[in-house]
Amino acid sequence: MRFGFDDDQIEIQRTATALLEARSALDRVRENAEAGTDDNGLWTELCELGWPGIAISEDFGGQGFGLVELAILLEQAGRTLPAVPLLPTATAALAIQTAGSDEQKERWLPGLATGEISGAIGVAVNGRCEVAACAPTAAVAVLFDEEGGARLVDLADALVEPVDTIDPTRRYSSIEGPGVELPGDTDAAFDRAISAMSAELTGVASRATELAVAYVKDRKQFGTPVGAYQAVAHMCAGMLLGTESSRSASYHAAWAADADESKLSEAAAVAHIASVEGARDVTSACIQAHGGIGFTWEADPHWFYKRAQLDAQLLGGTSESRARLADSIADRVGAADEADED
Amino acid sequence: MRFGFDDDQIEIQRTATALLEARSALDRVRENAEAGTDDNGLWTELCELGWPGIAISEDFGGQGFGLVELAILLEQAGRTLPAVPLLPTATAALAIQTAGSDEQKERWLPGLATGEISGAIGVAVNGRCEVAACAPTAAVAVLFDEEGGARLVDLADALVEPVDTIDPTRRYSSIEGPGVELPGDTDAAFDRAISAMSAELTGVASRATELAVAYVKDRKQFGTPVGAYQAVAHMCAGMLLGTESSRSASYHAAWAADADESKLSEAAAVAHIASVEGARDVTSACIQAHGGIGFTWEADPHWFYKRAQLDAQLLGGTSESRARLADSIADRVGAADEADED
Amino acid sequence: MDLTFSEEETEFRDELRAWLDANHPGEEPAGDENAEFAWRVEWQQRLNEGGWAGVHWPVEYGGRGATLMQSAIFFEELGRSRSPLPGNGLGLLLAGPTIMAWGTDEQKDRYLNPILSAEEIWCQGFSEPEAGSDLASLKTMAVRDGDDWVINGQKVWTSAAQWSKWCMLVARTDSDAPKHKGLSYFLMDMEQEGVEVRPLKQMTGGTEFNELFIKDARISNDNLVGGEGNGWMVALTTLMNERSGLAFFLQVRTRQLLEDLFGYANESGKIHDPCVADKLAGFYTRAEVLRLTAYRGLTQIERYGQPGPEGALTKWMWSSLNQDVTQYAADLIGPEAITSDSHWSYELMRARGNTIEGGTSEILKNIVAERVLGLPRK
Amino acid sequence: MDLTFSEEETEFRDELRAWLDANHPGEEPAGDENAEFAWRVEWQQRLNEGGWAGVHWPVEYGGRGATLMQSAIFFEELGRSRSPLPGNGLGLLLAGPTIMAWGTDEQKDRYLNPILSAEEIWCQGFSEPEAGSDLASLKTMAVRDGDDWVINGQKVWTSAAQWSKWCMLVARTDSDAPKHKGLSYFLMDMEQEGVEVRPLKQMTGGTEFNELFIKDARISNDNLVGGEGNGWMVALTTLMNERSGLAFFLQVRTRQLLEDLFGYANESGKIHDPCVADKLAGFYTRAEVLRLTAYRGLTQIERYGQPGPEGALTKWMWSSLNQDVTQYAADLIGPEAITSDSHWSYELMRARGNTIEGGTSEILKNIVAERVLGLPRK
Repeated sequence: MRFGFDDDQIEIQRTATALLEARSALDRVRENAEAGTDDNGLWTELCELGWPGIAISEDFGGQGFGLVELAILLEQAGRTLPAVPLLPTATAALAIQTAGSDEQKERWLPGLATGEISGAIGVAVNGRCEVAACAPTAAVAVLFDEEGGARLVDLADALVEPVDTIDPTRRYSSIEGPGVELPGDTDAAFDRAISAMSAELTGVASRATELAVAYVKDRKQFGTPVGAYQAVAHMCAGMLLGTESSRSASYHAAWAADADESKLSEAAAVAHIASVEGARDVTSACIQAHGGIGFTWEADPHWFYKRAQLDAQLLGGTSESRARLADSIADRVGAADEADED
Repeated sequence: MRFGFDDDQIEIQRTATALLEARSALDRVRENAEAGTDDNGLWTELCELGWPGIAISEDFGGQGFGLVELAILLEQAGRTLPAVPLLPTATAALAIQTAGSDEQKERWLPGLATGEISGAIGVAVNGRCEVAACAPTAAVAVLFDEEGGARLVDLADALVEPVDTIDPTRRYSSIEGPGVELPGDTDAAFDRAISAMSAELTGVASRATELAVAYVKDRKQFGTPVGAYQAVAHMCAGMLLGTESSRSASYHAAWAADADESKLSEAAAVAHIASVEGARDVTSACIQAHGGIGFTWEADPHWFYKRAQLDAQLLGGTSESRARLADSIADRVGAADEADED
Repeated sequence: MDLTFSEEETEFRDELRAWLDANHPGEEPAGDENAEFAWRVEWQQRLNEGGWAGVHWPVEYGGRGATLMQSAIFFEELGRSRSPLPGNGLGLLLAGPTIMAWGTDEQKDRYLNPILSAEEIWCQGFSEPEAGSDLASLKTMAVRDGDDWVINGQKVWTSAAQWSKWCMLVARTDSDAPKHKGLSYFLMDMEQEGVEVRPLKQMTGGTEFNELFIKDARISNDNLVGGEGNGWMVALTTLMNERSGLAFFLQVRTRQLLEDLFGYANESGKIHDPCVADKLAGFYTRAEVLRLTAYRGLTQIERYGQPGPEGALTKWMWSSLNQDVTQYAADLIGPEAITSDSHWSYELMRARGNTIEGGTSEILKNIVAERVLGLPRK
Repeated sequence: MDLTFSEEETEFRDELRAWLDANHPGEEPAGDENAEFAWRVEWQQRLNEGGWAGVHWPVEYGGRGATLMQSAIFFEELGRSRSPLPGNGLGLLLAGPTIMAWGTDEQKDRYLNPILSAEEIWCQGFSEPEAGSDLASLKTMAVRDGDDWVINGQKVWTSAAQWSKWCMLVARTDSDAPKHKGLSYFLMDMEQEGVEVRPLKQMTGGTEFNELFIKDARISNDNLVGGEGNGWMVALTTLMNERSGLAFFLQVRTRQLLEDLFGYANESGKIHDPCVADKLAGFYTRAEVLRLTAYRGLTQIERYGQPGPEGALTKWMWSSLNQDVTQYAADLIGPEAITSDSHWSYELMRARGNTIEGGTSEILKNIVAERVLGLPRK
C-alpha cells in the first residue's frame, strides 16, 4: 500500500514537469488559446519522447509502460495545459489496446503511439458525438456510448466539424460517421479513459491551487495579505483538500488499471467523481480567491476552470459513474456479509 | 406582498414571547427533559389562553384565528421548547378541521381547541406509527400515510407505547390501532401540519442562532472573542441565513393556508424543506460554534439540535416534499409556456 | 401579513404587463456589444416614452413616483417578460437618485432629464485596482486648481464607460484625512482628453467592464456633489440604491433559468429521473426563499425605514443559487451546454462573477456578522 | 507505486485476522459504561496475551515492533472485525510512546509494562476549560516543593479519568516564561486526595469525558518527563502519536457504517431509488478517498520521515464524512433511527463531536493554511 513512485516514474515526472513548465508557460497557453492553434512544435517534441504511446505495448511502437506513467504525464499536462492532443491521442490508443481487435490494434496503434496520427475521444448518443476532444487533424476516434459499448471511427470517413466550446485551450469537434465496434472489454477501456482523464483533472486542480495560494500571499486588502484572512485561508485549505482527494483517487485508479483489473471499475468511478468535483470546485474557488481580477480574461484562473468544465462532460457526467458505483457496491455488500475487499 | 403582522398578531407575538421566555426558561426545559415530564401547569395556562385552538373555528370552541397566528405561537414555542403538547394538539385539531367529517369535528375539536384533551400527530406505515409526537395522555391522533391519506385514531382504542427518542424535550409514542379515514382534503390537512411544524423549526433555528451569537461574543480564545474570527463569524452569518430562509418560507406557507389555498401545496413543501434543512444546519453549527462545551449535556445547544432532528422526521422526510414539489412545478411549467404564477 | 399585491399594485402590474406585451423589445441582437447596447438604449427610450423609465423617480423629476413595492414589481415584470435592463441603468439607479438626494438645483436641472431619456449615459467610477472591496483606500486624487479639480488615477470595473458621457467619480480630495474622510464625489465629463477607457475583457469573452485611466482630467467645482469630503457618505446612498431594484431583476432572471431548466427536463423526459426532480426541487426551494426574503426586506424598510437582516442576505443567496443552477444546467443538458453558441455556457461563466461583483461573498458575510449580528471585529 | 500489501504485511494481516476471528470479544455490553470499560480492559488483556496489545511498540518494551504500515493494518483490522479499541488506549497510543521517547530508564521500567497489560489505566490532562484549542494558554500550575511539585488547576475532556491510575499532565512551571515556554509534562498519580474526577456528560447522554479538579495534588520530581520547561515539545510528540493509528480505526468505522447503510438499502429495496444510490455512491467516494489519502500519508512519512499535506487533511475529511453519513442514515432509515435504542441515534449525536474533538475543523483548516500552504497569519 505504497503510493511512492519508482525511480523511472520519478524521472518521468521530473522531465515532464520541467519540459512543460518551460514549453507551456501560461503566456504560451494564452497565445494558442487566443489564436485557436495547436502547438505543433511541442507536439512533435513530445511525440519524439514517446508520450502518446507511453502506456502502449512495445509491440505496437509504444513505450511499454502503464497507466501510472501516463497519469504522471497527464497530471503535468493538466497543470500546464499545453496545446497538444495528448489526452485524446493517448486515451484513444489505450482504449484500442484494451478493447480493439488484433486488426484494429495493428492498423491504429503504431500511428497513435508514435504520434504520427492523433486520436480523439468522446461520448456518442445515437451515433453522434456533439463534443469530442478532437483536433481537426485527428485520424481516429474512440466514441463510447451510453450502453457501455465503444466504436472506433476512422475520421477520414466521418463528418468532423470543429466546435467552439468555452475551453479554447484544446480543440473540440463534433463527429458523425460510421464506426466499427471495439469487440473487446469496452468497460475496461472506458475505465482507463476516465482514469487517465482524472489525472489531467488532478493537474488542473493542483495548478489552480498553486495560483490561488501565490496570489493571496501577495495581494493586499485593508493593508493585509488577503491570504491572512481566515475566510480566504480556509478557502485555500479547501482547494488543497479537493486537489489531494482527486490525486489519491486518480493514482489508485491508474494503479488498478496496471496491476489489479478487479479493482479497476470501482476505482475508476471513484476517480471520475472525485476528480471532476475536485477540479470544478477548486477552479471556481481559484477565481473567487483572485477577486475581480480572477474574473478577467487577462488573469489565468479561467483557463483551468474551463478545462475542468470540459473534462467534466467529455466522457459523460459523474451521475452515471455514481449510479454504476452504487450498483457495484450494493452487489458486493449484498453478496458478502463481511466486507473483506482488500 | 407584505410580511408585517397586524396589531393583533403583534400582540399575540409579544404575549407569547414574554410568557414563554419567563415560563420556559432553559433551566426549566432541562428539568422537564431530564425528568421526562410535561409541564402541566404551563399547559393549563396556555390552554386557558386558548393557544391549542387559536386556529380553530369559534364554532368548535377555538379562537377563530388562522395558521399565521398559530405559527406565531409555534415559532416562540420552538424558541423556548416548553414541555407541553402544543404542536401535536394544535396540528391534530387543524387536520381534523380541514379534512374531518362534521361528526369528527364535533366529537374532537372542542376538546382539542380548549386543551381539555391533547392530540398527537405522526406518519403511519402499514397502519403503525413508530414515532408520533404524542404525550401518554393524548386522546386522539391524526396519522398521515404515504399515499396521501390520513386516519383519525381514538387513542382509547389504540396501543400507545412511549418511545424514548434522542429528543427528551417532548413526549413521543408509537401508535398502533384502528382508525377512521379523514374523509376530506387530507393533502390540505398535511400541508397545514408541515406548515405549522416549519414555524416551530423556525423558532428552533432562531434560538440556536441567538445562543451561538451570544456565546461567540463572550468566549475568548488566543485572547480574542471567538466571534471575531472570520471562520466563526461567517458560520454565524450562515446560521442567520438558514434561520431567515426558514422564516420566509414558513410565513408564506402559513399565509397561503389562511388566504390562498391554491398556493398552499407548493408553499408548504418549500417551508418543509427550508425549515428542516435550515434548523438541522443551524443547530449543528450552534454546537460547533460552542466548541467542546457545545457537545456537553450541560450546555443548551443540544436541546435545539435534537428537536430539529425529530421534527425532520415527524411528518416524513423532505425527500417526499421535494418529489411532490418537482411534480407540481413540472406540471405547471409544462402547462404554460409562460410562467405567470403570481 | 398580506402576501398578495394591493389593488393599486395589481393595477400597476397589470398596466405594466400590458405595456410590456405591446412594447416588448424582442430578441437581443447577438454577438455585438455595441449593437446590444444601442438596443438597450432604444429600449430605455421606449420605456421613457411610455412613462416607465424612471419608475422609482419622483414625479417632479419626470418619474412615476413608484413606491418601493411598485419598483420591485417593475423589476420583476421586466425580468419576467425577458426584457433587458434599460441602457442607462446606472444613470437611473445610481446617478439620478444620488443627484436628487445630494445635488444642487442646478445639478438636478442639468442632469436628470438626459438620464431619463438616455441621451446621456452614465458610468460609475468607484473601484480601483488596488482597492477592490476596500473603498476607504482609494487612491485617485483630485487637486483643486482654481474653479476646477484636476484628477489623476485609475478606476476599474466601470461598466458602460465606453458609451458614457458622465462618470460618478469618487476621488481623494484630502490625502491627510484618515481613510474615507478625505473622499469627495464628482460628476466627471468622460469626453475629455484626460480620460482613457480601455475595455477589460472578462473570462466570458465579453467586455462588460472597462478600466479608466485618468490623467490630468478636469472637473468643474460645480460638479462636486454633496460637498468636499463627503464622498463616502454620498457613495453609500448610491450603493444602497443600486442593490434594491436590481435584486428583484436578478432574482427573476435566476428563476427563469430554473424554469427553463424545468422545461428542458420536461421535454427531454429527464424530469422522470428522481435525482433530477430532487435537485430541481431543491433549487426551486432556494429560488422561492430568495424571492420571499427579498419581499420581507421591503416590508421591513416600509415599516421601519431601514433594511433588516433580510437585505444583507439576498445578494449572498442569489449569487450562490445562480452559480449552482447554471452549473447544474450544464450537468443536466450535457456537452451542448458548454459550447460557445449555447446561452447556458455564457450563463455558467458569467455566474462566477456573481460572488465577486457588488461586494464579494466574503465581504457580505463580514457585513452580516458585524452589522446584523453585532459580532466583534478583530 | 504498489497499492497491495507486501508479503510480510499480508502475512501480518492474515495472522491478525485469524487471531481476531478466534478471539473476538463479542458484543459490547449495552448501556453500562463501567461494564463496557471493563470489557475493553479484558479485551486489551486478551490482545496482550496474544501479543497484539503494543503492536506499534518496540520489541524491547514488549511490543511487536510493527512498522507504520502494520500499525495501520492493525487498526484497520480491529475496526473491520468490529472489535473495540483496547481499554488502555491512551496508555498505548500516548503515554507509552511519550515515555519511550522522553522518559528516563527508571520511568520506562516502572510504567511501560502495566500500560501494556492494562493493569494501570492512563488518561490525558491537556485541555482546560479556558484554553480550548489554545494549549499555550494553559493555567494549571505546578510549584516546586522540595522533591515534589504541587499542582493546582482544572482539566477537561479527560476520557477514562474515572478508571485511571495515571494522568499525563501538562502544567505551567514558569508563569513568567512566554506562553508555551513555561510548560512541563508530568505523570500524575490519580489516586490521591487532591485529584477529583467529575464525569462530564455529553449530549449523547454518555460520559466519555470528565473534568479534573486538582487541588494541592503532589507529583514527585521523578515523574517529570523530558525536563522542566519542555512540556510543550513533549506534548506535541504525543499528539502526533495519537492521530496516526486512530485515523485508520475511525476511517474503517465510518466505512462500516456506510456498508451497513448499503446493506439496509439493499434489504429495504431503497437502493433502487436512484436518489439513494446517488447519495450512497457519493459517500462511498469520500470514504474511499479518505482511506487512500490516509495511506498516502503513510507513504509520505515512510519516504521522507515527516507527514505531508495528506495527514493534515484526513481528520477533516473523516469528521465531515462521518457527520454526513450518520445524518443521511437517519434520513434514509426514518424515525426508527432516532429512537434511543437505535445505535444510529448514538452515531448521529456522537458525530457532532467529530469536528470539535482533537482540534476543531476551524483549527485544522488554519493548520493546513499556515503550515501546509504557507499562508501568512494575520
